[in-house]
Amino acid sequence: MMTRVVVTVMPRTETLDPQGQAVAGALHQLGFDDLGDVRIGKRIVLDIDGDDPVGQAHAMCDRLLVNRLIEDYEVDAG
Amino acid sequence: MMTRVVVTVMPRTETLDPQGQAVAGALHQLGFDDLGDVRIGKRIVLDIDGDDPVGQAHAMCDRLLVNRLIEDYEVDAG
Amino acid sequence: MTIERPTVAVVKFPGSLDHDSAARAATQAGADATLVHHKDDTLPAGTAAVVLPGGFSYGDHLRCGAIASRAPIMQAVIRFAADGGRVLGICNGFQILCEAGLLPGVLRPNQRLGFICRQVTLEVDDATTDWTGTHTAGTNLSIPIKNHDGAWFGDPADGRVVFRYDESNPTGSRERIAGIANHEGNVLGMMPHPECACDPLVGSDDGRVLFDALVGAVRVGAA
Amino acid sequence: MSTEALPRHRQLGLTDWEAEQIPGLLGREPTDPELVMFSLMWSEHCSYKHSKPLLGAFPTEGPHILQGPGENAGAIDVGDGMAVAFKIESHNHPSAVEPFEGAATGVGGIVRDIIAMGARPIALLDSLRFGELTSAKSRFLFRRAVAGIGHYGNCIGVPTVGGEVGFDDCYEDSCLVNAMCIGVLPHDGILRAAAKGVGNRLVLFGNKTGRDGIGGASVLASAELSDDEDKRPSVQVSDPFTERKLMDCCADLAERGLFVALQDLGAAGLTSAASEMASKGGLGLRIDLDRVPLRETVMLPAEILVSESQERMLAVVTPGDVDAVIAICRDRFDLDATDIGEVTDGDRLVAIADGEVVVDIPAQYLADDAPVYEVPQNPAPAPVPLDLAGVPEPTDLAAAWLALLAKPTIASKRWVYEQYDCLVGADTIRRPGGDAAVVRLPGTNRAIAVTTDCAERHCQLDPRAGGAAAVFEAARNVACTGARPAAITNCLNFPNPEKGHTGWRLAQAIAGMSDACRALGTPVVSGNVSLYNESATRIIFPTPVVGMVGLLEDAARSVGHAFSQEGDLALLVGSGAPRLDGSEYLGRAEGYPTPPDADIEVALCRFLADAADEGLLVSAHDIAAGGLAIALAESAIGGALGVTAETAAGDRTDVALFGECGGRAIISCRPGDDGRLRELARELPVACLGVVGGDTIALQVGQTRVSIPVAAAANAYERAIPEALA
Ligand SMILES: Nc1ncnc2c1ncn2[C@@H]1O[C@H](COP(=O)(O)OP(=O)(O)O)[C@@H](O)[C@H]1O
Ligand SMILES: [Mg+2]
Repeated sequence: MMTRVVVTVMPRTETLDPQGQAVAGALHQLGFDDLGDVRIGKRIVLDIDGDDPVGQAHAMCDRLLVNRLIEDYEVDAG
Repeated sequence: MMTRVVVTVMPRTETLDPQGQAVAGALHQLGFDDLGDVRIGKRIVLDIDGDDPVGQAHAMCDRLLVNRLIEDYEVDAG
Repeated sequence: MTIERPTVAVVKFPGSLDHDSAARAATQAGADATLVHHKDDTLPAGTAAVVLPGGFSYGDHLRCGAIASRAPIMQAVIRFAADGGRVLGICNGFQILCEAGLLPGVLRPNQRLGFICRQVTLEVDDATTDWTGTHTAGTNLSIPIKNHDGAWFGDPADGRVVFRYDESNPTGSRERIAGIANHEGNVLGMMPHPECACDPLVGSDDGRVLFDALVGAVRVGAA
Repeated sequence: MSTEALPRHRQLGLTDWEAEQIPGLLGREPTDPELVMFSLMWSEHCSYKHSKPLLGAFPTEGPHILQGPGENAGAIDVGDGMAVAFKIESHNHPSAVEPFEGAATGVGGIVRDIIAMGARPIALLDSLRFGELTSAKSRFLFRRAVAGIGHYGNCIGVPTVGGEVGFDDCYEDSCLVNAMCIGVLPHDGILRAAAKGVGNRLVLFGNKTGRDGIGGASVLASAELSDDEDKRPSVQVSDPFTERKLMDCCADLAERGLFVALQDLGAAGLTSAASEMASKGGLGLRIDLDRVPLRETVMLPAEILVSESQERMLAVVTPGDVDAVIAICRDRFDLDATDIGEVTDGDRLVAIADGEVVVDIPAQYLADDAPVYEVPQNPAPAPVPLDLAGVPEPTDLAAAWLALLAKPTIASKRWVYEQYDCLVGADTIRRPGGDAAVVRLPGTNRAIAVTTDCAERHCQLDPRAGGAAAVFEAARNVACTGARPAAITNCLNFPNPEKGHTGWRLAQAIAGMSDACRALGTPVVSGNVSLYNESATRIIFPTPVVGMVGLLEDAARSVGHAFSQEGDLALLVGSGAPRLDGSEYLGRAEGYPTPPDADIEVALCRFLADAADEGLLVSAHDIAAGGLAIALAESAIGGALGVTAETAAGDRTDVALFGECGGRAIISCRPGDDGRLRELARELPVACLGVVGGDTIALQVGQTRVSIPVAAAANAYERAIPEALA
């Protein structure tokens, strides 16, 4: 039976996040003055079968889902 | 002081998630046969000041962050 | 007697790219084209029609058109449209109009997930708006697309379908929709770029009809 | 290998000898920030220390040259007081590490060079090399690099109108990603980098400064790509949205005449920008590092000085204009802009961090006084003609023809260029798919024709002839559109110059390019060098990419490569002795390719432009990779029109069909116009090939008749790359 595994991928803290930067600017223009930093990443929800879904998810991150040069990630069994 | 609030935005339906489907296809090609559905959404991490950060985050979702026609969202105080 | 050149306002957002070409096309059609800054909150006095040009406003971040649709100038554009003023949104301008709620639906990433730049054949569908001049339904126009998020999604019954792609439906739009207007017909959004089809040297001049329509627009509020 | 073991200067990439020079120059030990600055400015990437002595051979002068090498880009006169600025640059090593961001930031970098000239970018081209598409790694690099180039060019609204892609196993470990940008500006609008006016202010504007590419591009591009993590830069993430704001902002400020000098921040960041502005102006600069807007909460002075954060520019402005400049950047364009220092008397580059002087050195030590090395000149053996006995003639020539059309290097690049916006600006008159692209100069009826070309196998076998062949092919491509070749830029992509025959090949290729440039009257106005493109197991061919610009007086007279009317005459203009040696058909760097004949090349270019002026050309297409058969097929596919042609047989049919050499083009014209064309051709041979029409491409070679249906040819040509990637 399928297990739901959630992978969150975020831009590394030291790398530029143009998307977060643009959204922060826009929210400030809309008058949200209490807003500080904004960072935007991905939430990837995987349904995985078999006995080691989390291990599988990590493998998927290494092979395809994450670019370790610019992104950090976490895996949680839903 | 700043509170971290996390907004997750997910596509409403499969048809609205071509990226998720493409990634699922790519992962199958890589031999991940135990994989079922894949959904890809956004994870927006907001640092918000003031006394009602969660309320603020909801307002930001209404004003800009989410398009209800195609997306659902959740707000969690980190 | 001097013929008056109606003012066509071309709105420039950060990341707008086709505003100069759109202004040139409008001028060629007999308009007095003025660029309007996104931070302004009013349109030039006597504006007869508005163009939201193509581009990558705000880098297409978050959702294409979303951030621009909340810019100060858009309140003025929304009022202008509500008064029946003619508004043309091209590509990113179309995306902005959808995000602003002036047009139904939303534009999603192309089915093939990638940018497509290609000359395409459009079919005029609903020929009863002013946008297609004397063209009759079924007329074919050759106009290029160049976009990454050009797949229209929504309920076609919420507007009037002015243009469809030919069978190839390059973006994967619902019902091959390439351009859709509101029920009133004064607001049109289209993914193809008519401003890049106003000169046979550049490939085609089938796009001129849309700028003629802008210039033909009656000045809003003028008796 | 852990770098902790190594002395600091070695970690930074300086040799012991180089490090020893520094105290001699300074009369004291360098501070750590100073040592870091030296290490980057004295890297190959920034100092050209292995190529500088050779580059002097290029012809750089001509009546129409407004700016030769030495500034951010070169510039030529295009009439009516208008100028065109252009340059090509490599981003090979960053693209090998992270192809999407590497290629994207490569485009960003070359665009800022054009902006820094005061020009408005109007066109981009990209020249790419990867390993064979049978390799998964190369498919990945190709896909992602093309996506990155498209992403950046499309978002900033500069049309990508041309380029080239080649595939060969020698690029498997060292892909090449070169980008060329062209901009327009008025003669009197040319900006220069030299700092002027003691007391003037330094304004840094654009993105904030972060830890991007620290010790990155420059160090990385200066030694063979090794896998040890510590050589890896923190990857620069591209931000085309900010670049576009920077473009608009610079155009606005230039129009208001608010720049005294302008310089982009590229490799070695602030260090390189500041030291070049200072040494060019023969003045000093004083920079207050505490004022530089940072993305990180804490950064060391050295990190701020060499950060390679993208989308930043440095301007010199008068004290009276500072507030206006900063206000325009912030209010109109939402860009950070900060007064970070001033132009000073003397020649020293001074940097201050929390009140302390952390750097104080004469700028020219960094910018101009890097050690220069003579690269060894070991001639490679002379090329040996191919023994055709070892190359069996194909039994089925039609099949061989279709197979060659489907070779990725020859096949249609539509999969690539349809991902690029080639139309933004609405002045693109000839789109990708033909020989050169034609772009109208905004607001005029004039146009430029632009192309990039290289002949890497030829350069491997016979570098001097190969270098010349690359320039002549570029000229033919430009002339086929009806334009007159005006000037070139170039990107010398080579392996390690300290090894084997590479240093000699580099010198030879430069000599050959120079020969051709002199013959054509097309000087070199700018360029870039990328060395060390090799791994332990693979060494790239010498790949001197030529970017050429040609001029068309009347945009309406431009010519395409496709047949377009039934009954037109197809003519073969020019002459040459085709060989299989080093050809695409042979598929190996083996043999002795036909050396180009300068007189014929020059006459051919003149003829094509003259004929276009008189409106006599329906189509023109140069014969390049794949020979006569491929060129004929490309003109037919382009127009979805067949042709029935005849040509004399050489000793072998496959040589006549697929053999390569310069000096030839296929043109088509209305029946009856051929007489006038022969007059215009003067001594240049003009042979009637046959008649355009029908739905097959039929070629009679002596006694042998070979033919393929246009539809089959188009299918092979168009499907090859998408299927290789599927
Ligand atoms: N990487 C690329 N980007 C954009 N256009 C390209 C690219 N590669 C090839 N093209 C286009 O495809 C056409 C054929 O390329 P190529 O075979 O190199 O032409 P030629 O042989 O005449 O130099 C040209 O119009 C060229 O601009
Ligand atoms: Mg060619």
